[in-house]
Amino acid sequence: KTPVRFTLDWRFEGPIAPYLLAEAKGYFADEGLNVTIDSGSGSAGAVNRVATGAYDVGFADINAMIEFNVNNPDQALKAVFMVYDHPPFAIFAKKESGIATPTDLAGKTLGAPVFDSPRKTFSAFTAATGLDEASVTWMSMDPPLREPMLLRGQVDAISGFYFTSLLNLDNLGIPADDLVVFRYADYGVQLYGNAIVVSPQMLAQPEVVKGFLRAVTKGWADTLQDPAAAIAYVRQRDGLIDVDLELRRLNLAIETSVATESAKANGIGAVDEERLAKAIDEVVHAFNLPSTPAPEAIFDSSFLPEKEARMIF
Amino acid sequence: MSDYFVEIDNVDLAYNEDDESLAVQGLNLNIRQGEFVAVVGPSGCGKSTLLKLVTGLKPPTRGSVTVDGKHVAGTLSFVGMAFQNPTLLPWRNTLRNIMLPLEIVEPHRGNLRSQKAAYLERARQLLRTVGLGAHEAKHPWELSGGMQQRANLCRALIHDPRLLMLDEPFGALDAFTREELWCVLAELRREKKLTVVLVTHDLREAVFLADTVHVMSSRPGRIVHSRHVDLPRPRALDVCYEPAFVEIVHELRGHIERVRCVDTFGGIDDSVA
Amino acid sequence: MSDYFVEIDNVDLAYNEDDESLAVQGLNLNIRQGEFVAVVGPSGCGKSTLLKLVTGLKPPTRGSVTVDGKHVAGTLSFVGMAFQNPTLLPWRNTLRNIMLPLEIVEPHRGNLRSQKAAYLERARQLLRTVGLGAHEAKHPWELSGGMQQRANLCRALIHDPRLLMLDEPFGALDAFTREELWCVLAELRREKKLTVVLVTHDLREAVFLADTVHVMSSRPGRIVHSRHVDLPRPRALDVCYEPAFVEIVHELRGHIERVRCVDTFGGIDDSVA
Amino acid sequence: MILSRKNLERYSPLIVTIIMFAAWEAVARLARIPSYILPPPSEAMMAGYEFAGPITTHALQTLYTTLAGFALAVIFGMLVGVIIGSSKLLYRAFYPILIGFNSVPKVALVPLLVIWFGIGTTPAIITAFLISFFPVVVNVATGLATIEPELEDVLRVLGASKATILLKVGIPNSLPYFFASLKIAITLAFVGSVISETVASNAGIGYLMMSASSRFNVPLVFAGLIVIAAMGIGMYALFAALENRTTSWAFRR
Amino acid sequence: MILSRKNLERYSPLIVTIIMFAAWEAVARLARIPSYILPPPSEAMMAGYEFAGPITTHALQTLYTTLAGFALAVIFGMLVGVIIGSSKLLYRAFYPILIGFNSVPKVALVPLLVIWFGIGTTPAIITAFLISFFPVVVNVATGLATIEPELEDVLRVLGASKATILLKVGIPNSLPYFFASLKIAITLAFVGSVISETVASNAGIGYLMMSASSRFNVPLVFAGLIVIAAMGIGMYALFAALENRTTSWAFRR
Ligand SMILES: Nc1ncnc2c1ncn2[C@@H]1O[C@H](COP(=O)(O)OP(=O)(O)OP(=O)(O)O)[C@@H](O)[C@H]1O
Ligand SMILES: Nc1ncnc2c1ncn2[C@@H]1O[C@H](COP(=O)(O)OP(=O)(O)OP(=O)(O)O)[C@@H](O)[C@H]1O
Ligand SMILES: Cc1ncc(C[n+]2csc(CCO)c2C)c(N)n1
Ligand SMILES: [Mg+2]
Ligand SMILES: [Mg+2]
Repeated sequence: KTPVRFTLDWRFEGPIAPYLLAEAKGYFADEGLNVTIDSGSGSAGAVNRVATGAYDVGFADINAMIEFNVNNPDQALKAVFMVYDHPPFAIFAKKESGIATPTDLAGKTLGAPVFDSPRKTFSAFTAATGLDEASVTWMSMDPPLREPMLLRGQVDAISGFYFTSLLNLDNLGIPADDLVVFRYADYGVQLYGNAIVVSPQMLAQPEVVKGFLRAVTKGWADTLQDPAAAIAYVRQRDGLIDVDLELRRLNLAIETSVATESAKANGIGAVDEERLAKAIDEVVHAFNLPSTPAPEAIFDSSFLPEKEARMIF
Repeated sequence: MSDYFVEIDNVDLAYNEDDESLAVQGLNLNIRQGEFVAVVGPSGCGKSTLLKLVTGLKPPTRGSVTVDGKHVAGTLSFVGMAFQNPTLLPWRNTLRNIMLPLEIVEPHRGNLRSQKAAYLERARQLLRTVGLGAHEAKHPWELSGGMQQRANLCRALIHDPRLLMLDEPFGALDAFTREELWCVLAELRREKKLTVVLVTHDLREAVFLADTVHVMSSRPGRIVHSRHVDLPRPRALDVCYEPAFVEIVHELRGHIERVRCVDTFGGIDDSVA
Repeated sequence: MSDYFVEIDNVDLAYNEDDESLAVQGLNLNIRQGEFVAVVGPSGCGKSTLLKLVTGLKPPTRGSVTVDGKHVAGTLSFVGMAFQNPTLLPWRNTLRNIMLPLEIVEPHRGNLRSQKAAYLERARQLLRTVGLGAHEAKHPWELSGGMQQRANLCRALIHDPRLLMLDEPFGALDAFTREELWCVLAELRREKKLTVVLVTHDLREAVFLADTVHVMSSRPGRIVHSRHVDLPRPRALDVCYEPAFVEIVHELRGHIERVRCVDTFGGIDDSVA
Repeated sequence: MILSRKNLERYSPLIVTIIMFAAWEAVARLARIPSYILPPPSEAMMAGYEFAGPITTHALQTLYTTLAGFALAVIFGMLVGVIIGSSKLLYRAFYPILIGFNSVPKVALVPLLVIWFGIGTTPAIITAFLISFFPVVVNVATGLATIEPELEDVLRVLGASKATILLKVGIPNSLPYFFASLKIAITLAFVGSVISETVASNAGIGYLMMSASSRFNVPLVFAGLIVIAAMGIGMYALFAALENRTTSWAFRR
Repeated sequence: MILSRKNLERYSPLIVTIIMFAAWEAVARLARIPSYILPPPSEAMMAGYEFAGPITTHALQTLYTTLAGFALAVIFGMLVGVIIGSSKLLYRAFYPILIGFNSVPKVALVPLLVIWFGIGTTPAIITAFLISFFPVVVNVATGLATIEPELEDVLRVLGASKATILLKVGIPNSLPYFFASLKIAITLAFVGSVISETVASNAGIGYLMMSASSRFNVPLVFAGLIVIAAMGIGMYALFAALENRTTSWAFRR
């Protein structure tokens, strides 16, 4: 069997159930693959792990991958399967703060880690909403700090993944009703979110990649069928998780990022060439990159399973 | 109240709590204010232990020690002591080692800052007296064995103690330096009316300097013989050649020999016991 | 090749490189194989330094030291030395301190494992000889000063050294223990034909034990007088009362006194200089 | 209940621990500190009880990586300490580099380790090693550099080699400080392995804490902290016993 | 060019540093390690040069927080060390707690500090303090507990109080180990402040490294590491000078 090392972007949580499921149910094995799945410490970190050859495949933020590719053309990675068709990027504020529209953020303080994707792509959001990017102040902090900091009023707003921060805040006692949430996708931001990315070395083994994606697609199919059952595989892997919470997280992720209109129309995993080009432009602008890569250099759809197989919603 | 300055009353001392073998046992010794006492005895009999008892460095296991009418608990503050091993502090040079007691004992401690120059001069004077005038800046390890011992002696004297405890202070010195220092010590004692306890192996030294010489038995140590030395003072070095002197030395020698003979079953050949 | 075992040829030694003042200067001393040499001199004159030069602990600043026909560079391995301060290792008990040289010097080092019992018995025997038989399990700080010194002496003897260096080995002992050990040492030396260098302040000790007594000048030290002691061997302790003996002691005493007189401008009263 | 001095001494660590926990509990409850900031220890204990199974597995993993890294640190630390402590030239040459290297937070190197060794046990062991190695070096080197020359001379005069002197005088003489450094090193080894686990691992208390904190299960995070502390104390007790046996001579009083 | 022994000794740290950098450069270039894994030092230097301005500002911030935390650690470390080292009861009572506390990675506490004190300087100072305090305690305590009773007796016989004995014998006697602990502590203080800055701060080398790494600017990350190392070495040089002045007696050889 071909060994494949697969790194996640974050801990074992609800939204990664499909991969653990695929592994546990032997979908990878059926493709002749021996996949090891490790947790990650950030979607940018996942890009790095694949780039350095420590891992063959990653579940990573495509925007971070674009940035990496421009900076390191000789080790350029490729995305081969889009998972989060809408980026889960969002800005959160408390209703009581009086912030109601994105432009109300002017003059406010926002909290997020420096490597946070929503923060790094903030200029795409400002461009779409007319907010002056220079008018906000950023405070840098570790991911688990931002929600308490918002709660305690030490920052006015935070950026983060929609389904993560929303649940975290809920967990801390602020229900969604007390929050104002600006999801980037709702304001016409064209960016994509997390994708399956592979190293150049993997690209040289198309059969392996194809097999991997077939298994992933099956995993997602099962997960969409019965999210609650899928969560059991996460629980199996990490006994510490709170099943109800992760199920909510998974459902939120599916609702807002995976089962989008375009995904339903084109099948899971695919991208729209035109939108991708726009998304790349947004990234280049947001990250102030020296060159604009071609969409083909970013996403390779030749490994995707047949469309019928991907119509799983 | 008795008229003794130091009273050791039937004292036992065990170094190890659990250990039953005593270092000294049934020790009785009285010292008058201003008296010069010498203690002699075989090696390991408890002479240094006696000094530690008097100064309060070691509390007695049984019995009581009284100094200046007060029961000794903890240490006193009017004592000058020259330990058997010259325990100079390695991070201080000779002069600063000598100055140490001045930094601790009142009233010097309080005056040290304001009268620094006077105290320094006093320390230097003392160093000169013992022949270390040129070595004040040396660290202890740069001194020869005899020089360390002399520095050690100075440290015991610098703060004008009322009670002076000397544990073989001249052991590492040549005969002449030694005799010179005998005279220095005798003079100092006369001047300041010091009470002195001197531990020594040199019987001539003991007789020359002391008013009373006590002979200790071998371990467990106790006083087995006390000899008053009634030679007139001040004594010149020539006294050592007088018949009366020689006779006392001879008498003491005999006592020690007897102590050691008993000892043949417990001392030098104690493995037999 | 000369027939001297130890040759010190016009040696100077400065302890501090930058310091011009020498500890010994123009030192010349020759010792025959099997000779018993005593070195006497005022405190701080460089006697201990002399021993360090011979054993290679200190390289001479100028001049050369030859032992057994070989130039001394680094230390030798057939030397037994009793340092002036009994530097026993605090983490070893007395017996294990005594055993130390056996763990280092060949051939004992190689045999130690296989003949452990024999070596232990030998160490215990030696301890008994000096009266420490009952104290083998004590740590150094549990020994009295004189006991430490005796242990120190044992450590210098245990490995049958060909050259024995003793730096005031009996200074802290009472007269009887001391005289007993004189006899032990003299006997041992006769038996094993040792070459011995003894530093001492006790002229009677020097004359009783040595074939030759060397008198050192005060610092910077050099040999100013050498006296052959022609008393017949073996010598009994009674010899100390013979006129010939007393006369030699007296003569040496005179030499030291003279050395120290010169010294009045650089020694005891060196502050005047 | 009146404690004898001896019993007081024996139970004092327990008493202090209990007092500390009680104070923590009181502060957390009385000041109504929300449990996502500082949970009272009772909550942490309950979280620990609830997840006792996974905690045990993770704790064993951490203990394993820590001890492996620590063992390496002791061996290499002694080696380097001996080398540096016995030559003035090498001391001068390598000390600054070592200091420089140790000022660098080892977390920054974990990603590198992951690239070379993959996620999991090896980076944790290496991080624990890297972080705990320096205190051993420093104390061993200081212990050797401050041997009294008089003690050394005792061996030199017997013709002992440098290695022998080291073995017979250097090591015993610096033993109390060697043990002191072990106490520092073991705590750092725990810190190292846990940190590495938070960055790159699927197992270990570090992973547990990270995972718990990303879900705001702060009581579980603190349960993890308490478990690490307990393991640290356990290791200390081991050394303390060893120390008592080997260096009582230095603490005679 | 032949160096005299003295010059060799003087320049040895420089030589070793240069050799190390050269080796690193050679390995990175010859093995063609991509610069996003391990950039050659030349690239790191260039990145450092390019961003010299911001690096200086951030470095000064880190230096400030580190030194503040370190100063606190030395003061409190000595205090606690003295207390623990001079009483057997307190030693037994508090040592385990201290060990437990120090086995805990301080990063885990930074979020707490940030919530209490806000983002910025204070948490960094406190973290630096917490992490570097323990080695000082351990070495001071060991130094005091291993004083030779003979030296102590010299003062006791003069009627000196416990405090005086401490001042005149305890402290000087443990000075070499106190300095050894300072060397460990300063490196840890740097680690502490940098770690705190990576968790939550808008300034300092920790922030700079975090921000550089999020932009895949690995050479700049390494430039940051080199700057920290250099600051650590600078502080060491300071102590070494101080040590030379005050404890040369212990290193006589
Ligand atoms: N390590 C050292 N560093 C510097 N000077 C030293 C050192 N050791 C000894 N000296 C000096 O060298 C001189 C000779 O010292 P040495 O120990 O040889 O004297 P000694 O004859 O043995 O005296 P004593 O009879 O007092 O033991 C002394 O003046 C001493 O100050
Ligand atoms: N700290 C200690 N712990 C245990 N035993 C000790 C200690 N100090 C001394 N002893 C024992 O107590 C006895 C008396 O010792 P002390 O030092 O008083 O003898 P001393 O008369 O001074 O002998 P010396 O003339 O050899 O100095 C000795 O047998 C010694 O072994
Ligand atoms: C770089 C980066 N790393 C981690 C997170 C936090 N995070 C929380 S949940 C989640 C995805 C889970 O499927 C991620 C990535 C982030 N926002 N950005
Ligand atoms: Mg004694
Ligand atoms: Mg000498």
